[in-house]
Amino acid sequence: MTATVPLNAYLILSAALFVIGVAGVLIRRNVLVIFMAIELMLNAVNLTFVAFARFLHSMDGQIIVLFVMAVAAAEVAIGLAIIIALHRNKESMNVDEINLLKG
Amino acid sequence: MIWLIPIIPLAGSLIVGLIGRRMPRTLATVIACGTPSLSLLLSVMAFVRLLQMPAEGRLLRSSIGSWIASGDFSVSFGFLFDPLSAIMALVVCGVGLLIHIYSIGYMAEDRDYHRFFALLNLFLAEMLVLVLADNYLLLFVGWEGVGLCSYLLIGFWFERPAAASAGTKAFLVNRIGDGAMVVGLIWMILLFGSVDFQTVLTDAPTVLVYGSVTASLLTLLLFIGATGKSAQLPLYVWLPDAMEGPTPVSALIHAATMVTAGIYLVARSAPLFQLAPVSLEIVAWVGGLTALYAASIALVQTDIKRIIAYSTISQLGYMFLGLGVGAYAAGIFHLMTHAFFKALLFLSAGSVIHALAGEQDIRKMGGLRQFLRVTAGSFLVGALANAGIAPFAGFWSKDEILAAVYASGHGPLWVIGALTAAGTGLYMFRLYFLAFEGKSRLDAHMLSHLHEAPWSMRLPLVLLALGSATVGFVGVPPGSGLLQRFLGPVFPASAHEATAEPTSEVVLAVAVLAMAVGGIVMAYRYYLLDPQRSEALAARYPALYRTFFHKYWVDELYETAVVRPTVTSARTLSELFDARIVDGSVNGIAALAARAGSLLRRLQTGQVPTYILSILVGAVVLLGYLAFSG
Amino acid sequence: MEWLVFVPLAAMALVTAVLVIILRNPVYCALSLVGTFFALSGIYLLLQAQFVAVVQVIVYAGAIMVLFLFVVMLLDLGHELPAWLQRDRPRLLIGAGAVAILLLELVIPVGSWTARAPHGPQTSEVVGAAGNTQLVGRLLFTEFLVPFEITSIILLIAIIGAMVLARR
Amino acid sequence: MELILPQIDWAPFVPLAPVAIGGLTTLTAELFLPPGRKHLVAILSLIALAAAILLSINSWGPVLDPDRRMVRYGIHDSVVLDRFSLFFYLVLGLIGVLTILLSMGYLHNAAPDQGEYYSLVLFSVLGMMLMAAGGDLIVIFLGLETFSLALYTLAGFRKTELRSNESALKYLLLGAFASGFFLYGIALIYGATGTTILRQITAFLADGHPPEPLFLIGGGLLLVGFGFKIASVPFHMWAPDVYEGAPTSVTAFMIAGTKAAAFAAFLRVFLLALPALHMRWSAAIWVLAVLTMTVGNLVALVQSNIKRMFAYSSIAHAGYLLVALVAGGSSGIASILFYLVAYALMNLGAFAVIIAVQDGERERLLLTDYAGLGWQRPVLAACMAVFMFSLSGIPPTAGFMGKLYIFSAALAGDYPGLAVIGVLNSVISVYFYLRVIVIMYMSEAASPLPDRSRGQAPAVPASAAAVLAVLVSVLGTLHLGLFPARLLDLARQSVSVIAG
Amino acid sequence: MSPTGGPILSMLIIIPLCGALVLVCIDGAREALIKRLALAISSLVFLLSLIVYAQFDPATAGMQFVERAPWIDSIGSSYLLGVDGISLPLLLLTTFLTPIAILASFSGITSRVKAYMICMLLLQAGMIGVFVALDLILFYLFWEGMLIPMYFLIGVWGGRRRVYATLKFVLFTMAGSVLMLLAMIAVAFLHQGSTGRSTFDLLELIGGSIPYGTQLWLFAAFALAFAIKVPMFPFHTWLPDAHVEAPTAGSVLLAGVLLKMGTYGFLRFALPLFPEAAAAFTPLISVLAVIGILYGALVAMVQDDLKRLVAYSSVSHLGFVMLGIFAMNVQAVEGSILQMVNHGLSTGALFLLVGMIYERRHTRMIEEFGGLSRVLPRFALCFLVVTMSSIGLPGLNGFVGEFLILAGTFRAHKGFAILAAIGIILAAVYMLWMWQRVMWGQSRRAENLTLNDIGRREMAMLMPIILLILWIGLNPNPLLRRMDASVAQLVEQVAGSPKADLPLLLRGFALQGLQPEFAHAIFTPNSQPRNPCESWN
Repeated sequence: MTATVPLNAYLILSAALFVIGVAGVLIRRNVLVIFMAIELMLNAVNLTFVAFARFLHSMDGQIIVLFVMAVAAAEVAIGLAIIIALHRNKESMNVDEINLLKG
Repeated sequence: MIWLIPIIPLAGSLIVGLIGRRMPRTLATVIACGTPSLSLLLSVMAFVRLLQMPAEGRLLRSSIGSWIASGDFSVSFGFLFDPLSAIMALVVCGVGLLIHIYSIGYMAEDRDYHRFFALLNLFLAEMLVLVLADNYLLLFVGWEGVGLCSYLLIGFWFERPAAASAGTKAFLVNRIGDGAMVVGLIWMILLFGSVDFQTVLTDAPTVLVYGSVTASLLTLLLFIGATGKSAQLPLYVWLPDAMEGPTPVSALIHAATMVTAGIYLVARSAPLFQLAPVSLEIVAWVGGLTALYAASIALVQTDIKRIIAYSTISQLGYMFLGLGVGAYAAGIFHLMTHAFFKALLFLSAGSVIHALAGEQDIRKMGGLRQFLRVTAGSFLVGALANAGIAPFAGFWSKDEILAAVYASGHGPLWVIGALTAAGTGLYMFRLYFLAFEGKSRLDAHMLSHLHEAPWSMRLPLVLLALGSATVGFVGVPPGSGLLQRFLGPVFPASAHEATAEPTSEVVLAVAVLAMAVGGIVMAYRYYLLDPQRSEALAARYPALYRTFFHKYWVDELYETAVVRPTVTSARTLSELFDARIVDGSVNGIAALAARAGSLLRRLQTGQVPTYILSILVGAVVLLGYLAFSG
Repeated sequence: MEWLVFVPLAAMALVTAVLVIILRNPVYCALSLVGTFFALSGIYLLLQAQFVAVVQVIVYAGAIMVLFLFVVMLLDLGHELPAWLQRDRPRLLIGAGAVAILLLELVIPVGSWTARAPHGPQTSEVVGAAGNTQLVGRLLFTEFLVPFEITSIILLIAIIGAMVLARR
Repeated sequence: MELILPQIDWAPFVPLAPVAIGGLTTLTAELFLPPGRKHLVAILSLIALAAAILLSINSWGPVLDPDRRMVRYGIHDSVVLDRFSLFFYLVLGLIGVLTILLSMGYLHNAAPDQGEYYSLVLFSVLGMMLMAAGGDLIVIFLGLETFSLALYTLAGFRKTELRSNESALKYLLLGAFASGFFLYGIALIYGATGTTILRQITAFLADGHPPEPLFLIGGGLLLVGFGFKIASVPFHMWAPDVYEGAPTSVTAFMIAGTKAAAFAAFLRVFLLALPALHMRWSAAIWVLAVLTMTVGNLVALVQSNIKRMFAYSSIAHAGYLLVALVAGGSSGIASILFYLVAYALMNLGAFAVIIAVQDGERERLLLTDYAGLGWQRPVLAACMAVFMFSLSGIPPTAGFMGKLYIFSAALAGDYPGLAVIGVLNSVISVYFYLRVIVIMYMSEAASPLPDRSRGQAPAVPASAAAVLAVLVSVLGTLHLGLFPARLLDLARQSVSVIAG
Repeated sequence: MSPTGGPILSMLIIIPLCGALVLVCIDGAREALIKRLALAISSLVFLLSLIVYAQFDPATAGMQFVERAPWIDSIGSSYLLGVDGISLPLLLLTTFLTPIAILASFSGITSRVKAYMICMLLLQAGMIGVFVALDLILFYLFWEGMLIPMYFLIGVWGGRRRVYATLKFVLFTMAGSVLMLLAMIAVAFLHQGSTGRSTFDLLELIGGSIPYGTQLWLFAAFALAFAIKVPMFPFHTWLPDAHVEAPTAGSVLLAGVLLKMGTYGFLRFALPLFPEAAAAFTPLISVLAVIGILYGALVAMVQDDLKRLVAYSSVSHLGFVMLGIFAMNVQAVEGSILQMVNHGLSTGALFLLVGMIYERRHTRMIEEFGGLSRVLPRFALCFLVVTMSSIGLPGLNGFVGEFLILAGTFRAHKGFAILAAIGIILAAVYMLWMWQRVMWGQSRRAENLTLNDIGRREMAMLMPIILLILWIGLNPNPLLRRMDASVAQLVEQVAGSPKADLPLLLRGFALQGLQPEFAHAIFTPNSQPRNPCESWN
């Protein structure tokens, strides 16, 4: 066992987190939880960036993470606003009940 | 100048047809009858000029110009006046003129008087184009043109369903023959590069090998055309029905002129036929069989015009018989005499019908002679001529044909011809006796209506009767009469005419004459002396009688074998194949697309998880391919 | 040594992540997510990304999650059925298959990947000398100036959007 | 510690600046304008876009030196200035102008006149421009997020309408999900190459590094992201729902703008950064193209809502564009550029008609609402007909020329099968486009609107701005249909500088 | 440049376009003015086309009145117009029939007159364009563009099932022509590959050496487009629907001109561009043509709608034309071109006549009529002439064309000519049967007895056609002479290619399909690594 954790470990972890996020988006009905799952995906990506940054000796990855966080925050802000607007018109948070538009 | 001969009646037709209604009726009549007179005059003048020429080079030509020129093929509006055309033109114009005059009286009451004369003129024009054309294609113009006129004239009283369908039938049956003829013509172009009589007929011996299949097929195609127009087996069926037209039309078109076009065609193409012995044989047999066949049907018909119509078919059969054995001049001779006496018969019949307010059934007539003396007299002349009783016209020409048949060694055909002669005597005089002699069977209405025809009708009758009685003498003595000598140069030298010894010829003639007289006597006995005996005869041979009476069921046969299958298959094609399969597959493809669209649409559930799944599956597949496909 | 830190953190991240997607109460989900964030923050530290680790806690765990909880509470959302009861089976099966394959597709390449010799300029020494935060700041305002500015616009849009959509 | 600001080449930012400034200005101006004069905000944003267009045109010459391939890079390659970006600036500027014109008519009736609307439009145009010009995957991602976030908001702009809410929510959920993939792709590529800058990635690959699974997966994830944005099957399902629910003017903008921006970035990435992947990608995209065309057209056949029909139609058009992408070659790429212009004109034009013919508050959203329109609004309906003919690719319209180029590129690239599938698809599409005309001209009007052909004047006057948008589009559509050469030359020039 | 020194062909296209523009500006309520103006404009175009006819040099085989201007340089397409002996008759037919069709609409069209007339003028421009365009792309532009006004004519002013008919018409046509477009592009590429010049100039493309296997595919694409337009069996089902539903003028132009575009396309494009493939396809197409002749005639026979009957008769007639074209000798081809004109005249007139009784009785069902000859004598006369022309009565125009076709076909293939001759017989069958049921017999409805005979305006429409029918029948040479040189040149270009029989053709296709690289190109993406940047560096 080497002293340092190899990059692959971080990458596998982040891949697993990403897939968990994807699975969450897929199986959950509650819009908010779906949002959380998406955040999970973005966090997984962040982990990848940081891990690469560490092993490539490049700070770029870390900077990018900051942008991603900003974007994530923005998405959440707008997303929650939409949910609130929606909630005023329809008291449901289940995505499969939001199906006025189809066909 | 020659080209004027057909053009003048054409002009007359246009004038009468388009503006005739707006001019006084007399003027229209004068124009309508004046144009055939002019044509006749011109023909006579041309004929005279022809006679002034040396016998071997009797030929007048005139050309208006090129008609169709395409690539290496060209054909002109050219007319030709040689002895053969001369005879035809004279017959057409002469008989035509008489019938025009006759029609003035016959059609006087008809509201479509102008239309009738316009069509009659048009017919004359087309017929003259047919006989004067110097090439096959122009001949074909006249050929189909007379067909059109015939169609329109048969259907002249188009409001009668029978007339309408008879017209259509005539055109269509003719068209079948014409189709074959067109094929013949295009083949001719391929072979000769031309359709000019001169080129084709001159080059024929070099281009076609004697007895070759090509020669046979080519001539047969032409002959099929001729059988259509000249009402021979198996395309004769239209002619009896054509009697739905006004009687002058029957006289002019369906007896004297148009139906002889086929004879003319074959005679004109004699150099071609001469190269195709098989075709000649077929022509002879078709002619002979038709003659007998039609005569047998004529024996039992009751419609006055139909009897004459079958007689026409039978006589045309004689002509073909003559042509088929190479006796071209004899065929034309019979054509000429036939034109006279058959026109006469028809016009007389017309006169009868006119007098009886349209009645045509001979069983309802009888004893007419006492009321219609001129008519009866002229009919009798015509009947005698038709039956081939010497010295009337029909005797000479028929005799010459049968002599040639015998001379060419066609024994069976001669027998057929002789039998037909007997039949002719029988049916002609059956008709005569039933209609004009014996007791009157007229009803009161007819009797009150009964009157002799006006002068315009009587005059042609008398003239034609004279002609029928005398015109035969142009062919006397047989084989070397005026007519034969005049026509001789037109036909190939190899034509073996009248090679039999004079003595045997006389014997044959007497034999045939005896047969004809026998027929007449039989008619006298069965129909005048003791009408019951005819019925007894019919009862004795019911199958034969029914066969004759129903015209061998040929119409029915065509109906079941040709017409109905065609219509049924057309309906099947239209309703099943076209609508279901061809159109159905088109609509099917469209429906398939719409169906696919609807199915795909159902995937669009409106639910986010579905969409996510779609993206996910897409991504998985895509990644799988991109990263792991090697 | 690092393993001792990494393994628990990784385990925690995974467990909390799974909890996020299987817990039925959204509030618990959110709290689990906070756990994930913290675990990741720890891993960032392990990866010598101190600034990111701090921002992770402040922005994510602090701001975003509070927002989430706020909305959850505000809208008073009920529970939902467990995943395996709520959907039609085929879709679930396909989804499960797809997720599994996706996992393989991601894990195999990243797991088997052998890093090349690092060639970036920011070696541990450089970073150590300059300090992580300073370096981030410097890059942010030089090389990443444009993205940075764009980010500001993104946040502005988010503000406008949230305002437009959420106000009555 | 000293902050050393780099030497900055400002030129690449010049055309972007007016849009960004315009976005901020309209936002501010909205606060200060009295309620009656809010339309000035729209004018202001038009000015900003016009300025951007003018500056782009101005840059076209200087940037391009015929002798050298002139490309200028913004800070750290973040923004690239070349004719490719300029072409897209012009296209996006046009889209922006038309969008604002038709929005003026729409918002007047449909939604409270809100200044934020225009600034959001401007910001999203900015994001699209950044996407087109981005030389760095991160900039491209941020550009994508910029316009996406603005569009999420715009889609939900009629917030009292459940459909609008639903549209925004679906767009956001699915968009964020796809962004996750896209971002993960960037991360993997970053890991594999050590950089996110396109030029460096190219250099890295050209150095003899074979593409590894990590890189391939990264590329694939990018493809998923792009596929989502251009609404390619099977990543397309958001589009119909979002397009239907969003306010009509926004739908128009999304249909035209998103596609252009996404394709701009797609092309740049596809052509510049990843030539090594080309072979495999084109096989994948071949399949995507066929699926996209076919599914789009088939489902559009059975639609009854006009916006939804356009949504599927836009999916199908993405398929055609992908055909050209597969075909590649300078003519293929140029044909994409040309087609995007034609596409923008005909779609925006059609939507402008939809807005111009709305009947007071009532929008005509069902196809049946258009019955008899041809005689009630002859000019607008005729323009609609032109757009329909153009969309179905019947000459003499821009749509025809666009298809001509695309399919000739496909043939040039040796993809006859793709070309055949493409043209057959366009035949399918004829049906539903012509159905609009059928309904307009060949069925009887149900509504009591006056019939112009019988000499009656229309009841509700159409918005002048929307009509202007219609006219601009229709003239453009016909002009490009008859005289396409100029634009095609521009497209070719733009493409010729992209390599390097 | 044309001998007149002016761009007369462009004028022919532009005048109706400008006319349409003028009409747009006129108040739709002034219908009388609009009608007259449209008639005047289209008549003006006809007069101009007479100048083309008069100044046409029959001795020149090549294109005359050529106009060339740059258009889309980047793909090598240019604005290129010209006429030769093949297109001249059709051009004249178009300009001749349009005013008549417009005149025919004066009474039949009562609503939306302005839009209608605009469509008519646009249609005229499009049709003329098709016959004079010599650049493939330009041709395609007119070819498809012309669909638009026709689409409206059928769809707006048509009968009960007009929408179905018009969509079917457009979709069918499009389905064929898009593949042709691809083939056109392919031709240009192949030419570019061998000469380095990118062009869509037809005259330059002819004579290029396209490999045999490729020719087969390209020819098939062209042939499909044209065969649908002709329409050849089995692509004909759009025609009856379109004809039945179209307004009278629409049917007139559809039958009179539009169908000719297909046959013209074969002559102008498909044959000279792909002579070897054309030779290989000859048996197949001839067989289809013969089937079309017989099939169209048989199906026409049992139709009970007059327009449908005439429509199917077109299938039959056009079969003749196709047969003649593929006989590939001077007579047959000239006959075909002449027959195109003839069919345009006679079928156009038939539709006019059917339209006239439709206007009077509002039905086209044969069973509704009967005995019309009595009530409508003038009508009957005109109808008769046209009917006879249609069934090819010698002395009228139809005969000349049919005869030349048959003569030429017989040269090439005896069997087909004989079968086609059966078609002549059948033509008489369905036409005369129809005539018998409609014009003869007793009227089956009392309404028929009070109909008005055709008036002066209707005579004005029919007389020119009837005169031409007679004139061409008696003197076809002026037209034939003008075709001679061009047709001879065409035949020379095309003939001499070895003819293949049907199995050989199929085998040719199969081999093509089985060749790995070919199958690959058709069914799978290109596997060769292809650097997209290569062409730019």
